[in-house]
Amino acid sequence: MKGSRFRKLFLAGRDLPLGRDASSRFLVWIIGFMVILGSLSLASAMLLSDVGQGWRDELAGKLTVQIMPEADGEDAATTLDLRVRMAEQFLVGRPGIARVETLADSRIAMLLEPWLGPQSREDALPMPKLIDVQLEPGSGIDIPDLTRRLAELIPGSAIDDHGVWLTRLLTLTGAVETTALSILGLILLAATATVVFTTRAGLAIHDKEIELLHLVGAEDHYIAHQFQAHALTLSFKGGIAGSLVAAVALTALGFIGQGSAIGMIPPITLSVSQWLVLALLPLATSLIATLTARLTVMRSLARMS
Amino acid sequence: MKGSRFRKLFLAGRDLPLGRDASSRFLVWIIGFMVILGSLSLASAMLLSDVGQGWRDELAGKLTVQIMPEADGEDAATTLDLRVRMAEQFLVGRPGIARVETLADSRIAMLLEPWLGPQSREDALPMPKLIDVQLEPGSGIDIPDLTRRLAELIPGSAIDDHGVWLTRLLTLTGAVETTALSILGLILLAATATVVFTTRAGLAIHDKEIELLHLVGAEDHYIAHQFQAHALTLSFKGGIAGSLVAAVALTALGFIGQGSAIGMIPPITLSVSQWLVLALLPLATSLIATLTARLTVMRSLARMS
Amino acid sequence: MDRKKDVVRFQNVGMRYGLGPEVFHDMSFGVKAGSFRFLVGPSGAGKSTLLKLMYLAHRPSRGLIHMFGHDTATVARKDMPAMRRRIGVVFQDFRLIDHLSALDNVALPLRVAGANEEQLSDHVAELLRWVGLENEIHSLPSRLSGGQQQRVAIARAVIGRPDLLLADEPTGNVDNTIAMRILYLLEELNKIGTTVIIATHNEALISRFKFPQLRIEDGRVIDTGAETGAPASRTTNEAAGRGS
Amino acid sequence: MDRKKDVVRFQNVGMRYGLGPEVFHDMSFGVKAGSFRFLVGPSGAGKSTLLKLMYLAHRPSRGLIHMFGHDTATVARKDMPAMRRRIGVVFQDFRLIDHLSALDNVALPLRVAGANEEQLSDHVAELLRWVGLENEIHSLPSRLSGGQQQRVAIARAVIGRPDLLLADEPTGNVDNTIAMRILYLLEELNKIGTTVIIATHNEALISRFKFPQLRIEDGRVIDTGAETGAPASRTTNEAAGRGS
Ligand SMILES: Nc1ncnc2c1ncn2[C@@H]1O[C@H](COP(=O)(O)OP(=O)(O)OP(=O)(O)O)[C@@H](O)[C@H]1O
Ligand SMILES: Nc1ncnc2c1ncn2[C@@H]1O[C@H](COP(=O)(O)OP(=O)(O)OP(=O)(O)O)[C@@H](O)[C@H]1O
Ligand SMILES: [Mg+2]
Ligand SMILES: [Mg+2]
Repeated sequence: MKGSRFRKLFLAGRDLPLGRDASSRFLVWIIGFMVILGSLSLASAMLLSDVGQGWRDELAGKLTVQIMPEADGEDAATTLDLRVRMAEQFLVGRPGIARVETLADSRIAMLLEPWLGPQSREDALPMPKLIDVQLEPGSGIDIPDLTRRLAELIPGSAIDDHGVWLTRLLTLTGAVETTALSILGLILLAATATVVFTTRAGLAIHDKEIELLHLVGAEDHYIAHQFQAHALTLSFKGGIAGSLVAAVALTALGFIGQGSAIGMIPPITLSVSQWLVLALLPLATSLIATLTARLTVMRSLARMS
Repeated sequence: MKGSRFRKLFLAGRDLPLGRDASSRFLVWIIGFMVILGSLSLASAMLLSDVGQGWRDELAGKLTVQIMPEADGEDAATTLDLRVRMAEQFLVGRPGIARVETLADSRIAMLLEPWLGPQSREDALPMPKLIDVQLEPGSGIDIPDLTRRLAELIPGSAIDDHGVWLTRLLTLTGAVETTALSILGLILLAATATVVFTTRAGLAIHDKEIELLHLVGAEDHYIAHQFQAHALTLSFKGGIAGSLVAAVALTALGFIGQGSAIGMIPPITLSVSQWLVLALLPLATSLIATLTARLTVMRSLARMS
Repeated sequence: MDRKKDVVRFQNVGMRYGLGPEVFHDMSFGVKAGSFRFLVGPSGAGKSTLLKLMYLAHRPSRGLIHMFGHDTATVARKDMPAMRRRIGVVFQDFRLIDHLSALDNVALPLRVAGANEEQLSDHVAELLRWVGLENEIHSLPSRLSGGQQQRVAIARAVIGRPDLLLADEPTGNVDNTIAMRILYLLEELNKIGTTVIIATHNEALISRFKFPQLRIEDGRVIDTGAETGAPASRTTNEAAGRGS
Repeated sequence: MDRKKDVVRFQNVGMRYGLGPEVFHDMSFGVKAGSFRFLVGPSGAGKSTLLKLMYLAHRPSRGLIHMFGHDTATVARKDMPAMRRRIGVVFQDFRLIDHLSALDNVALPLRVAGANEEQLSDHVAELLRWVGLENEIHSLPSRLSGGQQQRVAIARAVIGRPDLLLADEPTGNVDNTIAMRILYLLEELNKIGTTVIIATHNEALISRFKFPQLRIEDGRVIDTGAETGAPASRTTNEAAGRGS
């Protein structure tokens, strides 16, 4: 008997025609839309964080030593080579430096292509030499000091740690990332407000039925349960739909990103754990919706006397 | 009589208690929220476009010629100065070049500070010389060629047109800009859908009153007018509120941006015309809402027979 | 309007809801302009359904209905409102608009027709006094007793001086004194030209006012006023009443 | 339940809606368990209001109301549902739930009380047959005639065999034959222990079933059954009826 009662409470209970309210379909749509926006925001934040991390990894553990050719003439190349060897000797084995590698001329020509154009390759123009220096992680090496010492030893040398551009980029990605996360927060807030309002709308639309249920002896939780189950169903539907659309969009963007020449920006692909975080979004939304609906109804009913 | 009738139609007409539906307050909120998001998206897009344009302006019309010190010794400085003068002579008056200016050493030290640290200023370390070259707008100058010729003439010289980094940045800002505009489009779509659904909800909630109005001889436009006026009022309220919140947020961001050390990113300030574009958003939203409501009601009523 | 014409004319009308059984079939009768009829029959016989067909809320499943001489099947959608404004209806369940005061509810048919706001409210208030609601002019329906609501519904039906008045059980919630008063009001209206049809179970009323009856029996209608040529006034109606 | 006890007891009860005038004042009376009363009075006298106080939809402006021996002012909110389940109500405006079938509407009080679903539907269907709705068991209220809806409302009120049955104009939309039948049903219910109070305007009914009356006059109530010690059966009621 008791068991049957609970079955009744949690399975049946469709005395209020909530499903027929136009606001029902609406809630599905709006939750879906919010989950799409939220997923995209969250994915953007995660991707930008990756991009920033990628650039930081790519550049922060690395220095480029540039050695300029000194003069025209027959022995220019020899002098340059000599100075490169001196620089290598100076760098190799220094505390904090993991690996030192002089780039082949062809590689250098390739790197300089954006500045000098393809013709420079076959040209008489003496090219600078570039030495890639891999730092030990967390070495905390004093780059200005290193630069000074190297320049004293080998005139015409310079060190580029890409600091300014990296700062610029990281500031930018950081700002966009923060914005994306704020938008996500705003969206969750708006979703909660939406559920509060549609629940209140439901209470208002069905005020007569609710009064009747009270008059025939229904308890508050009997009524609240119907709203709560309804909010759960709708927000779950909307959330899943929104998530799927977002997933499709992200996957498509990933493909487009790979195909196009955006090269400079790392591929728009999410890791498994990032996909899992995204999958949590509709679940969290449903949970919030259900709890919000229950709280809203119980509070409103208590106020009705 | 006819005049009075029209007054009735467009001023009075509150037979349907639309204002009491919970969905009313809800529509205000949701439209407000959408206009906030939309304004932020639009502002982001416009600001990013400015940022990109700023960087392009700042860098695209400009070259930096770098001349490395050649050797240690007493006359190093003299040689360097000589080479700088040679470079100036080479550059000045060339077609496409508007202005050539050798930077003062103090300025160079400042620019190099991020790489070399503050100590370098007083140091014995010979610093490279930097020549700022202002190009004539749209000169279409052949930079790789210029670089090669200059390097032939003056060994140890290099030209930096910031191309790679600029491309990287512009690709990024462009992508974020496109995203922001897509979000704006999505939001306008969602706003339309919201109005369709709340209008349908209103029609469903008040089906009995609407049937009654028909039975006492009301015409469709008498009914449609009430929904339409209602949608206009609500969306206008929501739109204005959302716009104000967005404006406050943007102004605040502008102040924070100026105060903080984000220096590299141009100040977050909108021009008058950009503010006007933002001000159009709530108006456009209200217009869309009103038309959508009217269309939805007229279509639904026609289907009712 | 041609007074000789039938205001309502049914020809072989059949009616069913959806796929349900026929509520009635092959119903043929006419109601002349200026007549007064009681519509009687047991609960569920189809009295409300018959009235719904007359006030154009439903279309018949088959047969022809002429209202004011127009075939309802061929009236364009845009001409419906004008035709409906010639018909006043007291619904069995009142159908008052909850958030409008008694006054605004009664004024609705005038507003919808674009009436002059200034003249309107005096007129409405006077009618409400007539049905004994002088103290409830600004009350919302939810603040009114059942009988008071029913009187508001009646006032709304007659305010526009309709050519045809249809009333569905208009005295179910009032005591006999008020019921009589309402009937006298409708009789007045009938005298100045309105055709009146009242569906009712109230036997006290039927026996006091001996108007001819439209009687629904087994899905057919019998008009006890038909043989005498549809008399409009009570004196002749009494003869018709005896005739039935 | 103690049969000697008053099911309903009003002591100096006054009632006004909001800031409006008092509908009634200083009302004092009791209704013994097992009695049957007609509640009469002109339209707007306060019959529905009195019933609302009894079914706990309103609180009195002043005075004490005891239901089943409990002071309603001190009943905790959480104990209200249990008390309401002991009361069956036929509302003047029916209050059926539009999207539930006749069967589900009638079953509602049982469902809300957590009744066993298997036993429920047979029981409900049987009762619907009793009120003549065997063909409308699965119809929605909107598909029912006025009289049919009223009978569904009555069935819903009695399905839970309440200790107290309150009916507000339960025969306003049915013909006399059905009205009699409903009254016999309520009389049966009364015989097996339910206290019944019926607000009505139907004079035919009142004169046929000579139950004692609670009569509202000028905001006070007169109990024509009080002097004889509230007889519950019709035979003694007839004496009371003569007494009034
Ligand atoms: N909307 C509807 N859909 C389906 N069936 C309906 C609908 N309205 C009425 N009916 C059925 O049609 C029949 C006639 O109903 P109607 O309301 O016309 O009866 P009535 O004569 O007015 O009865 P009452 O005196 O009880 O008001 C009934 O059997 C009812 O169940
Ligand atoms: N919710 C309310 N708010 C304000 N006044 C009300 C409310 N309900 C009823 N009244 C007023 O209280 C008085 C009594 O109403 P009530 O419904 O009790 O009368 P009644 O005896 O049931 O009449 P009827 O026979 O017409 O149903 C009426 O004057 C009515 O206007
Ligand atoms: Mg009917
Ligand atoms: Mg009443």
